[in-house]
Amino acid sequence: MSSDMIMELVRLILYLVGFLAFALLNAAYLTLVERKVPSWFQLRPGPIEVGPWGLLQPVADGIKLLGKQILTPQGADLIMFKLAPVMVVVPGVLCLVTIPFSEMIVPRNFNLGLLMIFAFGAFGVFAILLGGWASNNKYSSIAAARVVAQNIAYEIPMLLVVISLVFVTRTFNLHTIVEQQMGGFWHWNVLNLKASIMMPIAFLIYFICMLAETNRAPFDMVEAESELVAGAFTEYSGMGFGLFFVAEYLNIMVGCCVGTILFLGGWDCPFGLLPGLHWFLIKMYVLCFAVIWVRWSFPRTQFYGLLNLSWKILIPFALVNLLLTAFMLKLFH
Amino acid sequence: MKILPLKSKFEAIAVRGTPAPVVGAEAGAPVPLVNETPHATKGIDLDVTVSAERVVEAVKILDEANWMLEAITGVDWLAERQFEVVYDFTHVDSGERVTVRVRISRDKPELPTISHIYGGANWHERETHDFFGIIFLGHPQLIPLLLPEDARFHPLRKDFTA
Amino acid sequence: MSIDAQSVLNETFVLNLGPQHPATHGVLRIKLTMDGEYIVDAEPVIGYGHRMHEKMGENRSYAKFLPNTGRIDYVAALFNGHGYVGAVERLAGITVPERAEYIRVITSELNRVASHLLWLGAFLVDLGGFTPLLYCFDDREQILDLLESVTGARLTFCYYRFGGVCNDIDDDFVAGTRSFITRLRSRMPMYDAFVTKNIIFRKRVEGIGLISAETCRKYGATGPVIRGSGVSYDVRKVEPYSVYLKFNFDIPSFTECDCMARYKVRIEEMVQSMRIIEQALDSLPAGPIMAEKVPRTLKLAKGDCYYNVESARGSFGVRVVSDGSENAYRLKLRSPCFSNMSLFRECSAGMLLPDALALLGSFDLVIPDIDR
Amino acid sequence: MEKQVEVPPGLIHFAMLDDVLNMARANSLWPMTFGLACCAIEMMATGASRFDMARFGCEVFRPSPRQSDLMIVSGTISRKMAPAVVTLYDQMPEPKWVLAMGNCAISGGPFKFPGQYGIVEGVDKLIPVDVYVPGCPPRPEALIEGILTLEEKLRGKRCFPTVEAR
Repeated sequence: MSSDMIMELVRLILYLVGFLAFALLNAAYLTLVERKVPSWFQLRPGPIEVGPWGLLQPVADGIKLLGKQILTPQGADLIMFKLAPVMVVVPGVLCLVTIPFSEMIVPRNFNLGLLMIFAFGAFGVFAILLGGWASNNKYSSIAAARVVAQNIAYEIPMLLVVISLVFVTRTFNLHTIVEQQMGGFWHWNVLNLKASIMMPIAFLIYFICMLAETNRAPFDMVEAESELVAGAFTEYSGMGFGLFFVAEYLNIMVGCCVGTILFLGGWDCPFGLLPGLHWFLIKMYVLCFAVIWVRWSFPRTQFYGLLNLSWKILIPFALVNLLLTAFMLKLFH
Repeated sequence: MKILPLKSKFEAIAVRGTPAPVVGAEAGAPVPLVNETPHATKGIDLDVTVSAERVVEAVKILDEANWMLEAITGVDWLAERQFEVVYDFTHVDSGERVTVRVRISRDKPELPTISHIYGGANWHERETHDFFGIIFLGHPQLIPLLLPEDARFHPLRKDFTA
Repeated sequence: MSIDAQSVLNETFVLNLGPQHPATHGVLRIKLTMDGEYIVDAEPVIGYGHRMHEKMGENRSYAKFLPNTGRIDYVAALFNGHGYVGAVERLAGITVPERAEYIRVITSELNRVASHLLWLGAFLVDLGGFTPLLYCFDDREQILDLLESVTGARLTFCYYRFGGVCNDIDDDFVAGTRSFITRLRSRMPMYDAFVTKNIIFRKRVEGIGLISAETCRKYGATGPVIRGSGVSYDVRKVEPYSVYLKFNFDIPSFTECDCMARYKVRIEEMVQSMRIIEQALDSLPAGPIMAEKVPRTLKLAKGDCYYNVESARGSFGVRVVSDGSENAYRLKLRSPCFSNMSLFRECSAGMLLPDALALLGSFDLVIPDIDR
Repeated sequence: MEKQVEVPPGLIHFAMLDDVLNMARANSLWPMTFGLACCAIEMMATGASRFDMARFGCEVFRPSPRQSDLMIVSGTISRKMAPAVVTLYDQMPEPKWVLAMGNCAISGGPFKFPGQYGIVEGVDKLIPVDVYVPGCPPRPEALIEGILTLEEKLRGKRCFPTVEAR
């Protein structure tokens, strides 16, 4: 075995451990943020008693969920029922593999990174569909059907926006995409008006679609608490539910990472100074905060309103954006 | 005044048929069947007593004059071996109230339903059936409403013991 | 074997909503027959909160039933007390001193505001927005503080007595009420911006859950439901009780007949209630708070009477039938929620499930008030 | 009278693990969204801004019994509702706890009278109860105290000061 291969193996293991830990810790602490941030909006302290500032709250939740009995409802499809929570977490973790957190910290830098993220991102829906269907519960089945319709509807404008962006960047490599945007916020794709004057709108469409794709309020059809009890997760107990919970926050993280990379210049500093990991994290967490902010400010959309938004507003705008980008590229470059 | 035009119509149907005697009345004394009562002390403007077979007719008069159904309830007059069924109507414009009373025998507690005239009577009649066991003939779904599905008792009867 | 396409398309299934379901505000159960997400038939099954109030009214003396009134419609408990006390007073011929009537009006209207605030929060939770609930509770707590200082309870008030009220209000209460009104007035624009102007909220409620005035009449629906259908029926105006005749206030009604209309009615009612409270505080007369010579154990004359009040949910009526003994012979509680709920089956047919839940939320249901 | 069965002490002890598990459980009691009557409103008030159950990590009201640890029986249990309450309890995964909130859930409260036909006189006739919180309805402070008492039961010691200690 050559030393190169050993180095590669060590690197792999380090990244594997490091990123799994990072991803899961992030997901766990996003749940705390999800409880702390609204408590500030809502004139209350939020979790403060469990550890300093409630910092041990996710730990307590996690250990508790691990210690819960796992119930399988009568008539459930056993294999699918147990498989679904695993299936929903794995794509989330896998997506993180290609994400460049800074110039140096990239677990796997390869050419089709963006494609891979969307390929795996679409995978999570199957898990929810399977979980909802396998639960043998009417609420779960309804929620699962809704989620599929919703994800199909929002995948399209999202991909249209991303394709228009790929026109500009001419690559699927996330590392390269960020490098093209270096040198201050006026180089970022969100303000890349030279490529398409609709870029800010494209970013907005991306953000809305991301909310819908990750099943976040106001598009949280998957859990629709006041309508469908707990939606597709109604029958899941203990860590089965915990994994769905973790996956939700993992997906948010992936979505925010991709948004940061595609539109907000990745690890680039807005003023062209000291680029690095910290800028990436700041941008990502600001986006995460926005996601949580939206959730606690809006009621849930009606299911048909949600589809109308996608098919009648977002997709036409995304198409116009695509055509405009193509047209302008042809014209100016 | 929305009750004035009603009064003569009620009088026309109240004298037909034979309403059961009213509690508190002296035996043999004539009981006015259509009574104007002071709102301030009774809360009721017109107190009508009709017989069981005339109740649908009486309710139709009110329906045509756009009165609103407020409640239907029963009273168990154990001493007289009678049930009294009380229909309360009010008018949204004037706030007046008409009460239609029907007396039926406790041994054969049956009277026709009005749920086909007033949709809201459906639940009120079911509730009255729950509490008193009064059977509303022609009711589409006379099953327990407030009591458990398998309840076979009628708690507001005065001879009820748990 | 051929598949009958029509029968596949018309396949319905039964969805059991409740008795424990987040949208039903308690223990309501609705048996839904669904065609996909469309409701074919919605049969409410009630009685899960039946607490035998009418039986208890017959079993115990008039005064001993008073605490029960706080537990019929516990969100707007004072109205039940007002209705019951009013009915007994009417039958017994007790005249209530003016100050007591004013205090009754002030406290009831405060309770109405508290009830509508709770509804506003709960309605938004039905629609999936959680934060307004906490703002509403924040305001509601201020009212509860005020009411607690005079009634001694936070929720299930038992404050009215035959012939008056049990505690006099003091200057602190008056000052506190005034400052609360100022506070709520200043917060109304926030609710407006946060809820009324919220585009998702508007999409969820506008044109949803249409109820015609005729349906309201047939089913006896009152309160904000009938006022949202364009009929300005309010017991305080058409059948004035207590001292409501002395105050200047409007009855809001909207002709859109949808959930938005009922929402606007309640918001406007809060404003009107604040107007009434201010007028009552301004003209609060001095004097006793209890009628003289009300016996400890009431024995009413034979006969019956009806008394109704405008509760936060509609017309709450009490029929007392007396046979001359210490207990009521029959006590009928006409609850507004019962009648409002009974039209759900007719109105929800053909609706989508989330819309039907918006309609359900717009009724402002309190389940033990339906079941009594 | 039921026979007292003596439980033999376990052969292997996982004391540390048990402690950690119980500590986690005590600090993450997720109640079920399950309101029965008046007390449910006070339960909502406990979760709202002024009292804020979230401080102790127990504000995550789960609508599905499968994901909840704590059943707050908040109100009168009518005989019609009783089977549903038992079903809900059975649907909750172990370990689970029950908090009887209010007099109705404790004993039938004000609705208990000779000849009553409609209510179950106390939820402990149906399911085992861990903590009783009296009151009609109990104030939010009382409910929080009930939850802290449950935490005390779980951990074997009290972590928050009591009123007397102050």
